[in-house]
Amino acid sequence: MASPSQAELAKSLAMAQQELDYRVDLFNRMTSSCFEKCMDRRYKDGELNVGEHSCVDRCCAKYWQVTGIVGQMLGAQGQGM
Amino acid sequence: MASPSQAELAKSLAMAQQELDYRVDLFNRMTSSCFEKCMDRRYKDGELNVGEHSCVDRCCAKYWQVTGIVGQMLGAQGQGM
Amino acid sequence: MASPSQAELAKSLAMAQQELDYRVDLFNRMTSSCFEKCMDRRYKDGELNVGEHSCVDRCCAKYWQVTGIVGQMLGAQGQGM
Amino acid sequence: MEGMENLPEEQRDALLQKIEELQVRDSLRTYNSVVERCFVDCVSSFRSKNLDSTEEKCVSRCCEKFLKHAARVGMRFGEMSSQSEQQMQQMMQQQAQQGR
Amino acid sequence: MEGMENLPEEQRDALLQKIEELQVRDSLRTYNSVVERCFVDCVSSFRSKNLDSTEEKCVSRCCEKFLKHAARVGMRFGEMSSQSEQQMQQMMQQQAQQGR
Amino acid sequence: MEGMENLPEEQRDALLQKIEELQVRDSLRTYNSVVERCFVDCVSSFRSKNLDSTEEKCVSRCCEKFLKHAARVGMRFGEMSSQSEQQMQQMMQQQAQQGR
Repeated sequence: MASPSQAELAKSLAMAQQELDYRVDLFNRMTSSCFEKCMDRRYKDGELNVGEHSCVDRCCAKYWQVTGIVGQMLGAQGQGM
Repeated sequence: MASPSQAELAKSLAMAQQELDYRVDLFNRMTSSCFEKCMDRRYKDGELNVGEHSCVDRCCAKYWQVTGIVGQMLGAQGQGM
Repeated sequence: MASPSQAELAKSLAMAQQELDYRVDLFNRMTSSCFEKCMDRRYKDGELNVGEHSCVDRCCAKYWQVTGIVGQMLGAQGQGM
Repeated sequence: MEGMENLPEEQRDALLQKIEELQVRDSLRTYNSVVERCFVDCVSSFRSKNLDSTEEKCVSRCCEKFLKHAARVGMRFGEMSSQSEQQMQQMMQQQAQQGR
Repeated sequence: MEGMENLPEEQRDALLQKIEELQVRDSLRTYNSVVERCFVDCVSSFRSKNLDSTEEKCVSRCCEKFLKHAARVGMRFGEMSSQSEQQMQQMMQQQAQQGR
Repeated sequence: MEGMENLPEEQRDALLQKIEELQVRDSLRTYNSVVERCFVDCVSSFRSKNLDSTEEKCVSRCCEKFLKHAARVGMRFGEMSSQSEQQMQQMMQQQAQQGR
């Protein structure tokens, strides 16, 4: 395989950065949405109780499924992604 | 006209990027504000009804006018823009 | 002292930019949080009244203290900052 | 995007690639923001780890509705942008004529 | 912004230009955020496509109030930043003395 | 992060440094967002300019809770990401076999 050109390298650096940005953004939104859905925000305690733990797990699973549905619909439209 | 220097080119690239960023940010905020003002978020339907359509049009027009008022006030202050 | 290499310079430029970004982000969040905590948002007037002025001062002071507490806890965890 | 035509080819390519990158970045952000909005609006029970059919339908409609809404805003945004650019150009021409 | 003084002139120029760019970017974002806030707080009827005089006045005052508020926060922010930098420098000097 | 292994060393270093920068940036943003969340949730009286002990405790617990929450989300996120990558690779291999 020929070694990649400067322009190709710049492009793959940019793509890697994009992917990382995308994942971080997804993670942050999932974190804050599930925090708001699941946590008792009176903060009587710094620990998560049993109910909160299982809520977070289900919340993440459902959030991920929404990601899939929206991804399919955007893909079908040929819009983005 | 003499050909522009490297520094000038870098500056005009940066300016073009700034302008694009600004427009995208404006568009995103207009979109989400008008979504919240106009859309029935029980999602009984994926379509916009007649009322929602005209609400969006007016919402965009008013949002644009607010842009103008704020722009004048910031300009008068010599703050930003 | 030897003059810094290209890589070191690039790194210190990046660090300076990070620090600036961080401060701007902190300032913006403090500004919007204290706006929501302290301002009467019916906008009968463009001026801040006496109560609002002292509320903003205290709000900034308390926000800063929260910054300190969170910073210590994150530092203790060895997580970032 | 004034000044674009003054750029030498190499620089214009760099700019166009940058614009493409920004578009990818923006569409990924839009994607994430639609997911967040429709999740927040449609999902509120966490007794199961799978979406039920009501939630699924809600998410689909929410996504469809958001895209149609955004398309309409985009249309209006384009109209208003080009109008205000015309106004600005007219103003600048008038000023240039008065100035000379 | 420590380390600034160690930079050769060319690099310092690049940094200063970068800072200027960041300032433009930040003032444009502030502009967009004031518009959004004042629109959300002041406009809620969509029976007409033009702002009425009550809405216009509300937007002006909102914008004025936000700018004055931000200026005050900026003043306090500056005071607290310089205080905490002094504290940090004192601490670092003490540690340096103890260390040697 | 496909393509990483195709990069010559120099470029890989640049990428790794960029990633490190992004991580610092993200941890600073997280820091700011925890501060904002815990301030908003815990502080609502402005009759004094110092946090009282109730507010202080609330902020500590909020911060602790947020970090534990984020760690758990991170764990789930990692699991789901690696699963969906496996699925994607299986799909791509099937398509490659059908395509030939």
